[in-house]
Amino acid sequence: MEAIQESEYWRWPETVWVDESKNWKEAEVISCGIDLGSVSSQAVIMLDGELYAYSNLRTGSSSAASSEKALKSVLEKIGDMKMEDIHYIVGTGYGRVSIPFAQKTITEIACHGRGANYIYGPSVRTVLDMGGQDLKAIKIDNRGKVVNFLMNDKCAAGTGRGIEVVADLLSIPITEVGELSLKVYPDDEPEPVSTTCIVFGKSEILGLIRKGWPKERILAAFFRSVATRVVELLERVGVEPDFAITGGISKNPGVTVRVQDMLGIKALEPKFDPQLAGAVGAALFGRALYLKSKK
Amino acid sequence: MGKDVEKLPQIKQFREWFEKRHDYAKDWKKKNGGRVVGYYCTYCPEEILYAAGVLPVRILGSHEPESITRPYLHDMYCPFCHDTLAQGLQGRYDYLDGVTLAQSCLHMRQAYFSFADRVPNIEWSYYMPFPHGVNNPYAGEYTKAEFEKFKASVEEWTGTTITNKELDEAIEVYNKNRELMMKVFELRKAENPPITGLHAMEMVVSSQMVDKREHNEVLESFLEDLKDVEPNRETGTRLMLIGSEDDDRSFLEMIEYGINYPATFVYEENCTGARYFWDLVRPEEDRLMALAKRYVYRVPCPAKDWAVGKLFRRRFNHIESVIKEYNVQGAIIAQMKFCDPHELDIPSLRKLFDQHDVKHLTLELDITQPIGQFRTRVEAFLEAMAEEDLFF
Amino acid sequence: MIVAGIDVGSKFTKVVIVNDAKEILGYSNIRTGMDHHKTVEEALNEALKNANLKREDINKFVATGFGKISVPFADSEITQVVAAGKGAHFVWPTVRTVIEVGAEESRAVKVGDDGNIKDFALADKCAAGAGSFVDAMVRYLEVPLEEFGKISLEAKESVPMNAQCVIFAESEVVSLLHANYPKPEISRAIHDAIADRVASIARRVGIEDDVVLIGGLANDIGFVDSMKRELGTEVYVPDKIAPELVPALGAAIAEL
Amino acid sequence: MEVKVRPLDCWNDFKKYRERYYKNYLEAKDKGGIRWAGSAWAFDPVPHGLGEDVYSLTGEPYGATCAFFHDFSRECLENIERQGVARDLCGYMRNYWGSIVLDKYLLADGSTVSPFPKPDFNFTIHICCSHAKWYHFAAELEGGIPTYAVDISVGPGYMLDDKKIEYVVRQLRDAIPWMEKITGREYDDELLIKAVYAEADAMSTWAKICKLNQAQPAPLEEKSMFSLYVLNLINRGDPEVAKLYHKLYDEVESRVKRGIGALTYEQFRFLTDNPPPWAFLKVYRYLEKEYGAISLGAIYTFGLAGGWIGMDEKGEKWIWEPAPTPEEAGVEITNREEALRWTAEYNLRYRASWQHEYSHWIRKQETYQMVKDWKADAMIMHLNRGCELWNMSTLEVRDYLVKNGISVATYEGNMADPRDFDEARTFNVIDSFMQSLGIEKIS
Ligand SMILES: Nc1ncnc2c1ncn2[C@@H]1O[C@H](COP(=O)(O)OP(=O)(O)O)[C@@H](O)[C@H]1O
Ligand SMILES: Nc1ncnc2c1ncn2[C@@H]1O[C@H](COP(=O)(O)OP(=O)(O)O)[C@@H](O)[C@H]1O
Ligand code: SF4
Ligand code: SF4
Ligand code: SF4
Repeated sequence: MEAIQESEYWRWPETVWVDESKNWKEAEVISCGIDLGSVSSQAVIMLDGELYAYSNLRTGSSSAASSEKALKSVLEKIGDMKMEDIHYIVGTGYGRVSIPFAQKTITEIACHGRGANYIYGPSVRTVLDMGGQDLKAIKIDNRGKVVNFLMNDKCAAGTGRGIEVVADLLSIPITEVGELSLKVYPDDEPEPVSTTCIVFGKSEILGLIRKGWPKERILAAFFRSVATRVVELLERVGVEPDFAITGGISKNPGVTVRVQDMLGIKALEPKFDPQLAGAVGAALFGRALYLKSKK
Repeated sequence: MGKDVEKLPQIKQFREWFEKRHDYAKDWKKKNGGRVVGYYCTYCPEEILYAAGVLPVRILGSHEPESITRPYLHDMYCPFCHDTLAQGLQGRYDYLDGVTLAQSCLHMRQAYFSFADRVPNIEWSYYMPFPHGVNNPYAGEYTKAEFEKFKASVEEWTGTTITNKELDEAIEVYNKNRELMMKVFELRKAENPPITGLHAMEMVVSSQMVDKREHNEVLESFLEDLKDVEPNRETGTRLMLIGSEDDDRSFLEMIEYGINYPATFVYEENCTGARYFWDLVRPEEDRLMALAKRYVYRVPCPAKDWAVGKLFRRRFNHIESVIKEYNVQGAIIAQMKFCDPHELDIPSLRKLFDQHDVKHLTLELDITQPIGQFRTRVEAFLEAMAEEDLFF
Repeated sequence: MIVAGIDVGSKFTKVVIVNDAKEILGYSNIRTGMDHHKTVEEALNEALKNANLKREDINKFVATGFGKISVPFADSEITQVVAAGKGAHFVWPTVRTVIEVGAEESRAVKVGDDGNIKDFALADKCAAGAGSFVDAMVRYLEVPLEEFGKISLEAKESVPMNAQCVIFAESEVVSLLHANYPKPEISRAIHDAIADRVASIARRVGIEDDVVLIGGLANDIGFVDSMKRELGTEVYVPDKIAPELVPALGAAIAEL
Repeated sequence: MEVKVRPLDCWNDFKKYRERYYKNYLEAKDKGGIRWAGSAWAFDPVPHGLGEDVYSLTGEPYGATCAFFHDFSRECLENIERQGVARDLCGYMRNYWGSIVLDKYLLADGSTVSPFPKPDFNFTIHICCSHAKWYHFAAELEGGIPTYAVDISVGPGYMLDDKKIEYVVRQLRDAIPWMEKITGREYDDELLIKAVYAEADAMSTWAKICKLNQAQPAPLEEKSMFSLYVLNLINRGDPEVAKLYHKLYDEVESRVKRGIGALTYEQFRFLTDNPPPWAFLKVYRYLEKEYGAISLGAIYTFGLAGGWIGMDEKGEKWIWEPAPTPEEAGVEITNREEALRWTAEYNLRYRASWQHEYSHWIRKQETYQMVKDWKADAMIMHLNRGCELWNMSTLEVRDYLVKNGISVATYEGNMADPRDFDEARTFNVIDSFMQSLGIEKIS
């Protein structure tokens, strides 16, 4: 029997970007943050605490290689910067301990807090980070320092991976599932899938497919239950405005719209890709660490 | 030059007992020709067994993944119970002659019954009703009556008569053990405690595995040697561990030795820590009544700690005093997945910590620990209490 | 009489056509699409082509599998449990314990000498372990599916995984990767974890020889190896027919 | 075999009683009455001594009612989980707390009112790991309601002795002045005695009704029993409840005599064990309609509301015979002491559902004997994540039954958390089970 070719609906687009208007050679401190997540890896270069360039790639099977690839792609995009030109590199994310060239590692919780403060401004108090396998509700002060946080632990449901599984199951690209689910929102929203467990939920979704439900309704039911879980976590730390969302799922309106409506709070608009928050925070810490070492 | 605690022979001894618990019990049997009884739950009146020349050993898990318990124990029962039963089913406890349980949570009961039925060679098994209402004035008498029956059953099984003298001796040995361990704990109040939580855990768990007389000897010299110990690690954040059974070395090791930020446990308020040995037997003419009172009025397990008449939890008072005396800065609530008794206290416990300005982190334990996930949480937890200088 | 057994699985739809003499005339196996009716038609046509038959030649259609209601023309329906039991007993008459591991589900069926079902157990939730877990892992490890089983046999040690939940198991795999464990070791860890969960279902009905493994994952030699170790007994995979076709075959012969 | 069927005449009486019960609790204060809350297992006759206008709210039936109206239940569960309450805790308890936090009270018809009526006191027992702590936490949520829990963990009935009974009686004795103090009322021993008689009457009569279901065809199916057994869980100290059970007994007895069954076509008789998934009673309907399969009852419906002899003195065999009432036992209750002692002993000894958590051996015998006595073809077990007590030993029992030649199917679910139930999977289990036993669909 020949192998069956599978489309990969879970794949989301990779990007590498540089701010052409800036000249890195004029910068006093060049810092770099690398966020090696379970699903994605980002490398961010900052010049004196301002975003200059980044890469956002999928994490491969080797963490060292993935972090190198992330850094290499951003340096290539810049063109003439070398690794030695960077003053300080901070690693964060799930694979932070295996980034060979990081001078220090800091948890993604601290980095997302700090990053959100940069991306959304000092008024942010509550950060929701929705990533590949973790869901975090983080409370920060006006400097972006973590005051309190909670992470999902009982269940991996409602995470990026869970959404990828469902995208695959329904054969819809991950970048479209959110929008599609909003077709029936809010007036024709079906009951949430009864369980938040992705393993169990999967069989429920299969059941809905079999019953002939249209995809948008299935997605709506699924995202509704994801949103419920997210809100539960948020309310447990206590949501205080201003409220911001970071991480990959922030690009998924199927979740973000529902979460905001359920909370009755609007999330702040990001200045740029919130999936970068962790790496941005790491780079900012890198700058601080560099300056501290100079003192 | 002070001594390095890691190099103390007593630390090595505790660790060896901890790791080779089954070998110890088998050797003990060979040497003494006596019987070994496994017990579930810290409410078992070990003194009665000990007085009859029996070696009581605590039944604990091994923290290896398994699936052999699934035909007998439902998935929603706590991982500790699955783990202990798995040990039995895999033959690791085949040397036990008996097994007993002082009535405790439902999970443990089910594990106990399956263990007693399915582990070969067990000739004596005893389920001892024990009050859940330990905050109730009549619990002592009821317990005493149950201890009498327990004693009679042990006597019948071993063919001995347990005299008051033997009981007194057993009580003395056990009290001594408690006293010595409390003294060790006392030292942890210091600004730089001489031992870590890992050491403490190995000390307390090993005391549940070996003959207390032997353990006492080691404890005595340990206390002597500890005087000269010079702490050579940064104490960092002073942590308290709260929870049920937790004897997973990798977990404590990760927190105390494996994180970017220094931290040390100064107290373990759990079933394999202080809750096991805290509080002494106060001698009185009626020996069994004296024992009953110790077990009933010791710091209670959450399964038994609830209101009678007015609202209070005795355990919470104890936790409050630990916070003050040990200068606790952070608490790690390490709770077994599906453990109802503990889960039922957690929302109120969190409030208690907030009131005392103690930061807290809740982790859910399983048979084996997802150390990577835990590390991130613990690191972020400690990070939030430190790193002020990165924000300017 | 010619009977077609149609097994609409969550990932693959299989058709097996047999005659009175219980000979297999043809079969097919295609990916289950979103439109189940269409998938069924396609699978059936392919099997007919394979058997060199026309639709009119089929006297009876028997549906099974999670999507069995999507076969509107079926003359009868049987459950996956019975299909697995009957099919396995036919291809392996000395079987007593049938373990089926498909893409999303696993089940264990105990059969008597006569092939009758004596007991069965289905995977409970929070204990899921099946083919799609492998599919996801293959993606992380960046090795082809066929390779994935083979490399598992090269592992020198077993790394235990705390594998209650598939998603968390995934993140454990990711951390193993990040800790630079070699792929054979990780592959074996994954196979052991699935085997552990599947075995826990099988143990509910009691393991009795012969144990026969069917369903798509039975193609994975790494998994078969792990199952043998986990159960401590020989585990057979049918040789007459691809293991994932056994339930469709069981459905067909159930009506003969 | 086709049989005659007809609806139960006294069905409406039970329904009305239940509706009134929830209303009475709500409106108690308007009439100057007293409200208390606690487990369905609490010693219900004791608060009866405070007067005739004392109204209770028992938590488990209330939790089940919430679960039955699953939208409300979902709201409760989500709200309480946001407070940091773990999702695997007792399902009834989470619904109950959720209802407090939402400040909404559910009535028997599914309508809700605000605010949630707070009790004057909580009075409960402790047997599983949750009961006392349930009300302890509820009291905290409600801002400090006085709470009293009676520890009943004295072991199985056949091993009772005076010391154990005395332990429970002493706690009950103390409860009375405690209640007097809180309510400012004087306690009336006559009312207590009346309630104690009523309790034994109601529980023993329910057991007699259950026994009638041994008949073929069975006069009752379990789904209707759910509405009948519940009166013993909400207010068994009320003599009216016993009266209703006598009426029901007469009707069921006459059905048996006339060969009237609950199903038109009784092809398959089975038993269940745990509380059902209340939001999905369609499991039972499916079995009836598709397979002519009738659930004759469960150690749950029988054992929770009934007084039974239970384990024999040696602890070897379970006896499914109704427990004696004071009259049958030739006992006369004349004062507080005798009344407390009777109710303590009756419950500890004869309440079937208080026996099997002390050993899976007891539960194995209990279940096995039930299959035999009620002539059941099989067991369908609910692996109920909602209640750790009722789920205790289930898998050991399954193992035992299968080894003894009884067919068993299991499905996963939760009595009171609709999110833990997978419909498709459950129906698949049922179909597989029936097919493996060779039971054809009717239709
Ligand atoms: N363009 C996109 N549109 C929708 N979802 C996306 C997109 N990019 C990423 N995601 C979601 O974000 C998840 C990854 O989040 P991320 O924060 O990068 O994870 P981690 O940091 O844990 O690796 C993916 O699993 C996917 O669900
Ligand atoms: N050669 C192979 N090696 C490893 N796994 C395989 C192989 N072939 C199929 N599988 C696994 O089998 C699963 C499909 O099994 P199948 O029984 O056809 O599923 P279902 O009937 O549930 O749709 C896939 O998820 C895949 O992981
Ligand atoms: S962890 Fe909890 S549920 Fe488990 S045995 Fe201990 S008290 Fe019981
Ligand atoms: S198996 Fe399901 S319920 Fe269990 S942790 Fe995983 S996603 Fe959650
Ligand atoms: S867990 Fe079960 S026995 Fe315990 S309070 Fe809940 S319903 Fe009652």
